Amino acid sequence: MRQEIVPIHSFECLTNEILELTFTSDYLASVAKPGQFINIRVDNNFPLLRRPFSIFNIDGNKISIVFNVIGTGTRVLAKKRKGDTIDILGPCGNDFLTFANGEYDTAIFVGGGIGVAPFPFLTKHFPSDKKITTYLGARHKELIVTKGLKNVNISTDDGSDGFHGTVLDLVKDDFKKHDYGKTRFFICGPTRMMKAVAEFANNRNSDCYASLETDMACGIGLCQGCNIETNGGTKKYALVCKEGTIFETRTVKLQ
Amino acid sequence: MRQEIVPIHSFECLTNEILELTFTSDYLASVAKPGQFINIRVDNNFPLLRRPFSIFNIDGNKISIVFNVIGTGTRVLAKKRKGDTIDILGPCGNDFLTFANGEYDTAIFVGGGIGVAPFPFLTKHFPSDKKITTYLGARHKELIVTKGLKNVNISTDDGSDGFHGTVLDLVKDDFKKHDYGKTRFFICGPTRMMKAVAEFANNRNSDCYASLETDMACGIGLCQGCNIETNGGTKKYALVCKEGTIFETRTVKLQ
Amino acid sequence: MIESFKLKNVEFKNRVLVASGTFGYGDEVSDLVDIGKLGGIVTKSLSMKPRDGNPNPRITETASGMLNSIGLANIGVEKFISDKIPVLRKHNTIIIANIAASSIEEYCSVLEMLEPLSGVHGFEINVSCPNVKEGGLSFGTDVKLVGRITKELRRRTQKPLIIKLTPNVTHISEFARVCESEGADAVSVINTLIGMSVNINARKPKIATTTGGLSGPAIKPIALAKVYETRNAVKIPVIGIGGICSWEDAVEFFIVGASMVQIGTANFVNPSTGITVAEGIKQYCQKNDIDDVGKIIGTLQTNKTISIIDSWL
Amino acid sequence: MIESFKLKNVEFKNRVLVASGTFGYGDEVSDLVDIGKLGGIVTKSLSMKPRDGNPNPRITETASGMLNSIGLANIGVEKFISDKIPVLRKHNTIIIANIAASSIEEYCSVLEMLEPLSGVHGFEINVSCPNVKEGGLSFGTDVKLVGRITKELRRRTQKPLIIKLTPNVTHISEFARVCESEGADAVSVINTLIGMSVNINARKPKIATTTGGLSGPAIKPIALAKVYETRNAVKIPVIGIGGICSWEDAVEFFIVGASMVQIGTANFVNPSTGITVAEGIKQYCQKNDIDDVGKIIGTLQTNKTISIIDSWL
Ligand SMILES: Cc1cc2nc3c(=O)[nH]c(=O)nc-3n(C[C@H](O)[C@H](O)[C@H](O)COP(=O)(O)OP(=O)(O)OC[C@H]3O[C@@H](n4cnc5c(N)ncnc54)[C@H](O)[C@@H]3O)c2cc1C
Ligand SMILES: Cc1cc2nc3c(=O)[nH]c(=O)nc-3n(C[C@H](O)[C@H](O)[C@H](O)COP(=O)(O)OP(=O)(O)OC[C@H]3O[C@@H](n4cnc5c(N)ncnc54)[C@H](O)[C@@H]3O)c2cc1C
Ligand SMILES: Cc1cc2nc3c(=O)[nH]c(=O)nc-3n(C[C@H](O)[C@H](O)[C@H](O)COP(=O)(O)O)c2cc1C
Ligand SMILES: Cc1cc2nc3c(=O)[nH]c(=O)nc-3n(C[C@H](O)[C@H](O)[C@H](O)COP(=O)(O)O)c2cc1C
Ligand code: FES
Ligand code: FES
Repeated sequence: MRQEIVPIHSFECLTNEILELTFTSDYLASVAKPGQFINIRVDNNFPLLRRPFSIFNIDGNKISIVFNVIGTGTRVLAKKRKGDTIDILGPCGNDFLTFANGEYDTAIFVGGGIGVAPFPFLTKHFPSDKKITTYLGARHKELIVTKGLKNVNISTDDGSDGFHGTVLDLVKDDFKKHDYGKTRFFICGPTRMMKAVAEFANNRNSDCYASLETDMACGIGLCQGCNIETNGGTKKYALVCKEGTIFETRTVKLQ
Repeated sequence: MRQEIVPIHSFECLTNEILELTFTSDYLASVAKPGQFINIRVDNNFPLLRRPFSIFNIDGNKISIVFNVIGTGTRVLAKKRKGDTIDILGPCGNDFLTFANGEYDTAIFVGGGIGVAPFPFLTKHFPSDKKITTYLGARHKELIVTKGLKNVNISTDDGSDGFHGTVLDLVKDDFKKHDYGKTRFFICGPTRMMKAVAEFANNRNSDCYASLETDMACGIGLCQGCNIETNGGTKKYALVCKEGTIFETRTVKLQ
Repeated sequence: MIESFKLKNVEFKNRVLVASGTFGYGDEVSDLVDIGKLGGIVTKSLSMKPRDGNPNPRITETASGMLNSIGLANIGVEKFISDKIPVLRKHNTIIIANIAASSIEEYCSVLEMLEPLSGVHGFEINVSCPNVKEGGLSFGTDVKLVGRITKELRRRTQKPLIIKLTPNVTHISEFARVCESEGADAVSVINTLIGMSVNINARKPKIATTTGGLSGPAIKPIALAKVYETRNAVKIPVIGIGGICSWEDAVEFFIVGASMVQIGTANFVNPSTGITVAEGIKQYCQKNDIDDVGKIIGTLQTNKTISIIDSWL
Repeated sequence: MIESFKLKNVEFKNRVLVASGTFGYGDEVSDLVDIGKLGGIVTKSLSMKPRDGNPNPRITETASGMLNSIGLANIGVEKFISDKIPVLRKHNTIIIANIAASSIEEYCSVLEMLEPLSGVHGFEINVSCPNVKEGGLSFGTDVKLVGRITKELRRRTQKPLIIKLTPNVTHISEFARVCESEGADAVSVINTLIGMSVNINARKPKIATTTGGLSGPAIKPIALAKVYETRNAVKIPVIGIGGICSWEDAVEFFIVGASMVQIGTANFVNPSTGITVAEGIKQYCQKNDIDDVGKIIGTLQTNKTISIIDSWL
């Protein structure tokens, strides 16, 4: 893990609402794993705290993240230009690949909204002996990003793209039509969506690995601010930034 | 006086250190007078308070200011681009032209560092029956801006441009060589320089009008934070933002 | 949609006022701000005699805040009556005269001069002033003195009497309680926090008086906690003040229990903040089918399963 | 150039420590930060039994600051001794154990367990904890209890004893005085300020415990004023804490009278802040021909012509 000041290589609009920001870092490119995140200081003074972003892709020494503008930090980030620098700290958190091996046929990726972020990088490095099916859900079509994904099924709340409904409805619908064999779920998105999808997966006796999101002050285990209640472990709480962000959903209380 | 969100029309580097920012405002262009200032909210959140800048020039509906990066606010301002908007409040303060008429032959303009800012606009509108001689002093040559000025004499602390020494030394030197007849001084710059020049002027029985600088929270008379001690008026203090920024130097305590 | 709020016999058209010392006497910015849209104006603190105020520098910026030590520079109550009240009368809004003093007698005298005037609708008492008899210690940190001030002023006015509390105390609720029991109609929470800032090159304080009052967004979390503590201690209305810049900020104060809010430092940045806040609150209520802003007040849902003893920081 | 500072029998290689609760036990970031360059590490508060801490959410950002209510989640003193001290010993820096407790007896027992260990060089006592016997009121707001805690702990340790004061009181200097007279070697000023923040959509507090502790640049002006007040009241060293992000911030604290400083929230943003601050101070001194950082301490030049009675805000 390192703190680095890195130059922005490019900015691209993936949709009208989603931006892909690419920067250069030899170090990060050489060590980061799918599912890990980086913590960005978007500006010198304001906001105070870093903002966590999943690694969306790594290509050579180019690392990219995707985001949409929802508040102060992402607004500042969206104003950066090619050639500006950003202050990053990472890679943080555990990675999806640790949970990729095992006895199952199809890996089911479910991304809700900007929760799609870790999946392209994961797709790229996923064990090639597994099939992958991807489900994306979002409020509307401008929040749908399919770049770098395989076998994508789309749902939107307003029906502007793909299936009209929630991503869980889409999954259920699709599972009726196809036989994916033994499955394992890898999910990321709003907690409510993850809770619902995890229940579905666990009910089918599939393991479900979720990348969780909480407010974070440090992202590296210093502040103990990112706790989540565990399900009957030895400790009452786990730290999302350090012990996660990826947890098997039966081990934590999603709420 | 109005608060407006205005578009940035252009950015120009006048020297390696001094930027000219031009924006568009029909209203301001129609009412602002030389010596007045505008108060800029450089960003939505940080820094909290507006930053005051003298009007450097008005051309049609284009208004410009000049500045160098010295801290948080000017750093943010320097990152703006053509097409971005800024939030301005103005025009604020009194104007130099109120003090331009009278019985004297030559108007002596003295600008210290970025204190040159109000003089181009003042030069443009100065009563044509007066002669103008301008003196600029700065630490080094990258802080010297002559755009829009008349009969300019330059001094720098390090000798990198013009006379090697303070601007007061330059004035004294030049006054020995020329006869400017009856003079009136119009000055702007660091307080210490203004104090010295004002003494010189007042000793010659010249009126001296100085545009003062203090920290300001509001710039419009609400906070009472910008006080300066007066010289035996009915009130102990005057508000620089509202009763000034321009004062005859005998009426206030420069320190 | 009901925006108004009634305090004693005075009706405020909405719940957003501008705070003392941050809006002059309402006549500085009448070209910038449509003052008739404000719930009310709290005047700069008025003392018996005019006050020049403190030497410069009087203000300095801090992270998301500012320090000030204006020294209650004001024109004095007589000049206020002769020069400002005629102007203030023209504004279609409520005028609350804020009073500062260095003795209980002075508080009483200033209030007595203003009480008969119809241009003054109520009083806010700034108790963050040095008590000359006690060598300059602030009235506002002595619960007995705050009680006595309230009692003496209450006897002298039929108009709304609001005591403005200082946050620089251990338990602000004790102060609110004594104000309530001595007959105050409301308390304003909070005045500025004591702070300082240093010019490291000169090794001098950045404001002439060494310490000053901290205000602005930086103090909003503290102000919210103080309003919440006060609201849980008294039944009289609490007026929330501290770092409010937007309608969202104001709604936070309403939710924790403020009945009205005041805008201070934000006026320096956007003089029309009071109006945009009032309009934002109205729109928020309309969108959420809330027919009276009052229905938001004190609606905070706390986690009842956490006891005080468990809630270590 | 002398950077070091001696407190009782312990020599800190420089005057910059990392604050309790913001640097774990020093083992989280040893790959990111060269810990040997820090003046010292103050550990997360330790209690007798391990503590799970509070439910989530525990933190939220505010303007130039943050609120936290971690609930003193910690591994307990026994596990600290068995698991952490061996690791901490390897760092070439001073280790100050911070102790939290809900009774005076618990403070004493934790300290007694740590006193014999050479891996612990001194103690900082967190008195911002709820006193279970008094229904959860904080020890830190009761001057008698702070005195008793100091007295009891002083009898039990030969090592530096630092009491960490809460700013949530009217006169912090009263607390510093009692610490001094009961034998404390230093006081740390300040812990967090009580604050809150509201999610207006859910109408819920943004942290589970409703109120939490405010820290970060927002509180720096308040912390400076508290350090200044404390320094003028006692002769024992004051350790300045609150919003320090840069060496310039640290120098402000030195000038108002802090003998050492601690870095808290800034560690979350830049884990190596402590080191950049220490290096910045060194360079500042070298540039200005100051041969001992100690020569900056308490050098504030105030405006003596302004009396307290005149210094109204
Ligand atoms: C491990 C991790 C990985 C992440 N990866 C990504 C990513 O790849 N791309 C991306 O766009 N975002 C990602 N996020 C979320 C991202 O960090 C937040 O969107 C960002 O911090 C918001 O910052 P802001 O300053 O713009 O918003 P703020 O100003 O902090 O918040 C603005 C508003 O949005 C609300 N808000 C804040 N965060 C969220 C949230 N997560 N969901 C819903 N509402 C919220 C706030 O309550 C507030 O009302 C990730 C978060 C975590 C913890
Ligand atoms: C009426 C008026 C008109 C002005 N016109 C102009 C103008 O046309 N062009 C221009 O560039 N500036 C002008 N200024 C000064 C300008 O407002 C300040 O430079 C600006 O506020 C600095 O903001 P900042 O956030 O970049 O610096 P800050 O972060 O606020 O300060 C950075 C550092 O610089 C120091 N500093 C701040 N202000 C000054 C100062 N004025 N002189 C010396 N040191 C200072 C601070 O103490 C601090 O150490 C004017 C000021 C006034 C009052
Ligand atoms: C420059 C300035 C002057 C002030 N003057 C007064 C005053 O005269 N009387 C008073 O009761 N409060 C005064 N205050 C305090 C404000 O009314 C308000 O309580 C405080 O600033 C907190 O609110 P804010 O964070 O919105 O500014 C003043 C505040 C500032 C910033
Ligand atoms: C997340 C967090 C946890 C903290 N935990 C402790 C603690 O366990 N014990 C303690 O004495 N102080 C604790 N503090 C207070 C800090 O040590 C420090 O006094 C305070 O944050 C002010 O400094 P800062 O503004 O630099 O953060 C904590 C602060 C934060 C932000
Ligand atoms: S975010 Fe600080 S410990 Fe996880
Ligand atoms: S800057 Fe506020 S009154 Fe002058």
